[in-house]
Amino acid sequence: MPLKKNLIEEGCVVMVQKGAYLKTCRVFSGRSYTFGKRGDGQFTLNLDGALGCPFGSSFRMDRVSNKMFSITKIENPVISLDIVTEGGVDNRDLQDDGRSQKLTPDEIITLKNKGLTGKEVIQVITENSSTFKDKTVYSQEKYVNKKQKKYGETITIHKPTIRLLNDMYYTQDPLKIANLRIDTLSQLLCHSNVQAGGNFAVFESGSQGLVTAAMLQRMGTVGHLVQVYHGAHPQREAVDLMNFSEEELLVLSFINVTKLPEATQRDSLTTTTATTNTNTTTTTNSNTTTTTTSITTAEPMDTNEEDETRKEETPHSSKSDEQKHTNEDSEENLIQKDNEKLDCESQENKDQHVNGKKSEKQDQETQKSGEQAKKPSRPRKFVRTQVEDVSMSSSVLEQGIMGLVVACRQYPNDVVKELMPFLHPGHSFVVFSPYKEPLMELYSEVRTLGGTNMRLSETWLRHYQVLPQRTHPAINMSGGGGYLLYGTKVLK
Amino acid sequence: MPLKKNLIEEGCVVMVQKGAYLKTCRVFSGRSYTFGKRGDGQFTLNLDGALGCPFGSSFRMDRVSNKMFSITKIENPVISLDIVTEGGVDNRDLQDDGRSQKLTPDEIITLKNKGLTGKEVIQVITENSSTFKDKTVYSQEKYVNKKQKKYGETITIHKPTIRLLNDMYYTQDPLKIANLRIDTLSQLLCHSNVQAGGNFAVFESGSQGLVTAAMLQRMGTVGHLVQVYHGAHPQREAVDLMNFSEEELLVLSFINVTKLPEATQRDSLTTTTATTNTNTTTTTNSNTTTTTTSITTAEPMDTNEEDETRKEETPHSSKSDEQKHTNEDSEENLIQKDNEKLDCESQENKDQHVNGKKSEKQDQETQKSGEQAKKPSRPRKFVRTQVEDVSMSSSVLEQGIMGLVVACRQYPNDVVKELMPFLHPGHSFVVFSPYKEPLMELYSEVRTLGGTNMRLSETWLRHYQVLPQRTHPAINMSGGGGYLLYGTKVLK
Amino acid sequence: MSFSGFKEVIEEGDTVILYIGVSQIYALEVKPKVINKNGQGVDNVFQTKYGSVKVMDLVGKKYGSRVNLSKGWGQVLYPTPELWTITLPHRTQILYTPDISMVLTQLEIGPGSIVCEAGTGSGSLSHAILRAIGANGKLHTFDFHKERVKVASEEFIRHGFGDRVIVLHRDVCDEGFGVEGVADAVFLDLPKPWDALPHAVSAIKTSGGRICSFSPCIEQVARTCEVLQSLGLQELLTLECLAREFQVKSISLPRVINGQKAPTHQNTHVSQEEKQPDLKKKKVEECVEGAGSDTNTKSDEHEQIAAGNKGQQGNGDFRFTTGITQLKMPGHTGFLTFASVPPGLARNKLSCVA
Amino acid sequence: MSFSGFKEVIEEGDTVILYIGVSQIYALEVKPKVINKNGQGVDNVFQTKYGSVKVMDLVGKKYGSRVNLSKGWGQVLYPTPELWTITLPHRTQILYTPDISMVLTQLEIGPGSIVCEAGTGSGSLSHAILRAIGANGKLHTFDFHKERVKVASEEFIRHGFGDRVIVLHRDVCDEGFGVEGVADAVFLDLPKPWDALPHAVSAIKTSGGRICSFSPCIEQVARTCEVLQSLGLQELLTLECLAREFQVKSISLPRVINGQKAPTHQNTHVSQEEKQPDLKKKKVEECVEGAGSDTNTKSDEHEQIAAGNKGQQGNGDFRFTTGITQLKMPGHTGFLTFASVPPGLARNKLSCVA
Repeated sequence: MPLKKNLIEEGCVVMVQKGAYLKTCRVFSGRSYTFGKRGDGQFTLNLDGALGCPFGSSFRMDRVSNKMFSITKIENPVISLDIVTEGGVDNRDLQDDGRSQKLTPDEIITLKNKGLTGKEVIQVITENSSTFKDKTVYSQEKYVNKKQKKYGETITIHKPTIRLLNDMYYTQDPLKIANLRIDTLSQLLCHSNVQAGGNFAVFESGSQGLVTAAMLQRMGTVGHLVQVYHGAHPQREAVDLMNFSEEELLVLSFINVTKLPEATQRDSLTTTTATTNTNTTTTTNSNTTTTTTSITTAEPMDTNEEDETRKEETPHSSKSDEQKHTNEDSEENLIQKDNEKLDCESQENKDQHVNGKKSEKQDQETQKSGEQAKKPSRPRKFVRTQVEDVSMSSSVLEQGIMGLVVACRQYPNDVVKELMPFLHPGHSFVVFSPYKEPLMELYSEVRTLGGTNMRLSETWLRHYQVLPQRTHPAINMSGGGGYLLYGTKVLK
Repeated sequence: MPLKKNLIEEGCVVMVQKGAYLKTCRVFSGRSYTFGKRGDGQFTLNLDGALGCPFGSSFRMDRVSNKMFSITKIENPVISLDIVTEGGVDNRDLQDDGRSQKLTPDEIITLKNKGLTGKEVIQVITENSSTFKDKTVYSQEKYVNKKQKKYGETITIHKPTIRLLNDMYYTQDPLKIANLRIDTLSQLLCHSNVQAGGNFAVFESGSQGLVTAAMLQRMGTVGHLVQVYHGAHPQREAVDLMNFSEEELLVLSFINVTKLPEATQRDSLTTTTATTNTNTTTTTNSNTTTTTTSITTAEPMDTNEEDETRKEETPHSSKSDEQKHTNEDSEENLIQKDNEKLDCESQENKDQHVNGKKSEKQDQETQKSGEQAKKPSRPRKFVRTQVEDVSMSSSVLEQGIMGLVVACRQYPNDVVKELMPFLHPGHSFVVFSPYKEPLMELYSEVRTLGGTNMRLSETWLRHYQVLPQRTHPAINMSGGGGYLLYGTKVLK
Repeated sequence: MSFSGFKEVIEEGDTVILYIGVSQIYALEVKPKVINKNGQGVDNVFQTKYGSVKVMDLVGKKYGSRVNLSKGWGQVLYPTPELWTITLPHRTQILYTPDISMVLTQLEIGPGSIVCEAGTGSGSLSHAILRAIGANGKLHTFDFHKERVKVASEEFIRHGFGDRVIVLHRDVCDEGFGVEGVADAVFLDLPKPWDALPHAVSAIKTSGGRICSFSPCIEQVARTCEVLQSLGLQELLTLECLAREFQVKSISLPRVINGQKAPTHQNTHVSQEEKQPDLKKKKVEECVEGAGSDTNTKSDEHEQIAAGNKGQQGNGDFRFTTGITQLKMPGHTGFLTFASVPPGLARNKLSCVA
Repeated sequence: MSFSGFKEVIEEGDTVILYIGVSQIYALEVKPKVINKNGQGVDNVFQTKYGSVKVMDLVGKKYGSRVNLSKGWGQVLYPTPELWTITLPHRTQILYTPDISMVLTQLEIGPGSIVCEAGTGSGSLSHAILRAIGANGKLHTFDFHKERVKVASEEFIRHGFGDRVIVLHRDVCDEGFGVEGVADAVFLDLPKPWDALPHAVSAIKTSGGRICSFSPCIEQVARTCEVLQSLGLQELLTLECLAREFQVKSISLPRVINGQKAPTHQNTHVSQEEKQPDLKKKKVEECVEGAGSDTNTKSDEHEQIAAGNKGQQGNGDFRFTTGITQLKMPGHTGFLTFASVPPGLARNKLSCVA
């Protein structure tokens, strides 16, 4: 059982929350980080005050200079709704002429810069609003909440979790994770039957590695998870944000979709009379990359491709690898760009931050020659060399997997067909797509590969505002969180 | 302004409601009507007690014989939830062994047949339930409501309205009206801009004439509504249930889709320079069935068809007409069969009821020769001969319509293309389909016919149980109420 | 005048709908002068993203025709309550068509109906009611906000509904509706509808009628239902309806494995992604050229999911037409509670409650 | 034993899932004898619509293989908490997978987690928690109903979860959870969750944790949220999730006007309609022959909309594949309210509230 790290430490990833704003950040002492969009809402924090504090703590922002704050732990944070006093009965006398606030925006900013706390600023603002006292309590609260978001000065630092990462991505832009909403992701995890102690495989693309990270979180330190990826790099952004220990990362291995081992059509071995009573629970850890059993997959690979595959499997030198990384216009690079935007920018050490990106790549290579990464405070990203990853992944897939997940924004059906043969009969598969149409097609196609008990579903997710006398469903909702097709594979 | 009939009269259609059960019925004195499914829930009513009472009145069922009841008006009906007393704290001690009710079903029926009122029966049942007093208030109420539905003895007689007819059909079987849910129907009506004083057209199939009835209800006695139908007969079942006056029925005329006049492509007259300042608000009531302007529709009819069309437009004798009615295996006939099931069966006068059906057909024919229908208490169904209907409809279509509605379970797109040329530019069209796919296709196709500002939508409809401390969304909901495509036609 | 009847050609005094795109729809009043911010009368020239239009130039044009703007074009649609709802000046939160349409059906409003409405608000529902009741119906509409009453009243007259509406400045909770036993239906959109309910029942015909209350919060609904029940009303029904719109899009999904495991294909895919910004730029240009087309700029971002659905496409791409849901849609407007006033309901009860 | 680990071949003592069709899925315990209604031990023979199966005959078969029934066949699936949820014997109302999955993610449960659950109910959620916490986690689950505790406890042991679960007969509202400062997460499904909330906070680790309460009624939610706030909990979130399933169907819509206005075509259409009853009959026969196929009898009626979508088809029919929604679907299960216990939350507060 891995020891859960409950304290904010140098080098770990944290999630900084201010109101509805949420962003990840890797903490190093002495650095400061800029959050929010340029303009009024932007602020820069030195997070040293958080080091050693437990995750989930709240902090007061103390102004150091113009937009620069240090933080101090708050012992008993309260959500201050107490500015709202007994309001007018209704808004019959309210004039919406846009001139109800006597303070100009500039004056408000000046107030802020004078060092008034957020709460004090809000108090001044409401006092200077000619209409505030005439608003209904309901409107008053809306007003205060709005202002609080703008001028409030409390942050909370969370441990990165799947819940919060999904929340962050979805709030930033649902398309960043292919519109994979929390409810859909949650169901995907359940229907895949992912758990500690089994072999699982996931193909993920276009969702920041969130699905892989979520599966890994459900597996702990026991079992094997193979991420099948396409393009130049694995999809692991969210994995890197989860502060997984090396022990946890050992569960995960990567393999390019072009390097998949040939699928033993396990089904054909036992089709008609499955009476072998041998308990094969513990399958052997064979490292063979080519299997000897007959191939009966729907799409047999031709020999040319096999050769190419083998060629690519040979270890490549660090140098050529790096060249590949930097020259290729891969999707991965695009996502890294996204990620740079995502990670808050280090104000003072911007170059260093970029260097950090590079050094991560170097990490991967130096590990190959057995060296330790240069920055011990930043954990190793890759616990295996690429060759080891491929070998491990092949071995796991050949043993057979107990759950298959495909989540991508491309056409998922070919991938499903490619991976289904590795799935043990009797076990579950789940496919996510932002569109219903490919899954409808897959619904009938997968049946020929042994798919049964299949369901195609979408979910409705509704948030509620629960407040005394003001309870109602949230005013806005997501129009759709993607579609799932799930089922079980059986022997034909 | 038509006088609203507020009293239940001989020969009018009423809606009998008992709990959630709702059914239409044409009231004649001295007759009795059987409601409900065969078995326990079935009951026979003599409705004489309702004659002269206002619509919306509630009645007590007084047992005359075994399952036969007369009815007496109740002055102050109350929904009795008062059997529920302070329940057990929770259901921790509840044993679900199916043996908690000491009375056997037979004993309960005997009680009922002994003449106990529904409320008394429920009281006895709850007293004999070993678990009732241990149930939570919530469970107790559910229990009482369930029993009340079964043994309650109050009915309410409503005036047929679109709301209640939709409710009745949808409760019986949503597919009876192509899954056209009340919210979808309501939006269809709004987006069609149907109102008194305009010309409108509707193509309806597979929804019992409910769309036509609803549009007619919104038009009152001013304007023209053309129902374009396919098959042997107009779709008018719901129209006949609405107790429309003859004045109201005059607004409606029918035309077979095969007899449509040639569409003047109005748009072509004014395409480039629409500067004619002549106010043409009052268009002439021309009765010409062939137009002289150039035809530029997407699908011009070839001459053979035209000939055929004209041939069919010649008045046919009553006899050949009837033959057609009875011999054709038309969809209409199937719907009539449905309808026979729908209308409650007259117990004593079953044959007469069937004769009634026939005489309705005769009505249509006798009207042609100017005779009055034989039963003055049953209003005339058709206020025009078929020939007059076609002529009237053609005239209206040629004047142009201010709103077009297509609601069918078949492929709607061809119909839309056929009818779009009759729609005045600047005005609205609405298409309903139980499926999204044809509407997605139509979305792009209609643009070539001048469609703009188009929206494809579905609606979510959620019912709530609102009870003290027990408020929540209804446990069951409809999975979908069909799709609407609506937009505006413009000059190209 | 155009709301209350039908005509083919635009005249001075009409309110018309200018359609440029799904998210650019405007209601214009066809009159020569408008008052600007400084209170001066100036020529009525309407500015759009695609240039301006002199509104009086519309006179004499047919409804449904194309209108040239300085940098594009639009279309003039006939005004309907639905188009008005999405273009009207908001003086309050308003009801939208899914709720409005349900209210009309559930309240069984038709030609000749007499309806009471409180409050008038921005007149979104009022317009739909005024269309439905026809020339012989009557709408009594009330608002406790004086200015809103004045503006709404003038608006109704301009829209040709003057004959069928009475707009009053009145707090119906305190003062009632001022009419008794005349209404077929009453609609309430009030913070405390329960205070107005006894008056609403009084306003309803003795032969019965329908009542609706719209409330955003569930606590209001709970209290409303309790009062409705205590007043002896029947057929209580609370519901909520939400429209979900779909954008119709042709999608082309790239394949990861193209029958053969060809890594070169992946590059094709990536280059498509990079083309997206260009595509968007081009799209905007298209808008300028053909403003009136249904270029749905609202959620172009959604296409990004498709990983380059309109760019250079792989040969084996999976292509389909789909209805894309909005990323963000209205999640709640309010709860609609309906009830029937049965015929002959004893109204002496009311005084004790009120 | 099969729930808690993986194996390929069925052994005695396993619980397996027999799949015959989408609405015919059963959990079978692989044991030689069962107790019948009269308390006698009889051979474990399972009856289905398509005939019976001797359950012990499954021993030695591979998971995922086909099983012959006397009048058809089925398939044996590996047991998962999700399949268990749709097959388990209901002793109470249960939580379903959309809610369960949300609870797991929001409570951030993973291997090694320590979780408290009240009440155990039918064990639907418990199974999913037990899978998620792994061999090193611990679930403390409580129910105030003595019999349910006994049955659930035996069930967990049979399913191989004995080591990771403690099932107790206890009213947590009165007596608390009996553990303090140990839990990562607490789940409450109680009529009056507010009474248990102070105890729930006490059960959570001092370094913080997550709490969830499931309630069907909004009044319960409102009160729960008030108490959560008064206890100093953070990140309050109330939500609801509903799964909407689609049946994938090929639809063929007849045309009314087939390019030409041919009335003969209408007859074709009508005859299709008449064929429906035959089709249905045929369908049932197919079921008997191939019971294991996904013949989805649940909503065959829906096809009627298509006006004969599988019968004799007109040449010009519009054909497409669609996902048909259920006519009736679950409209509400309950509201899920989540909150975080921040690290170091002062727990002396609790005594005043409790």
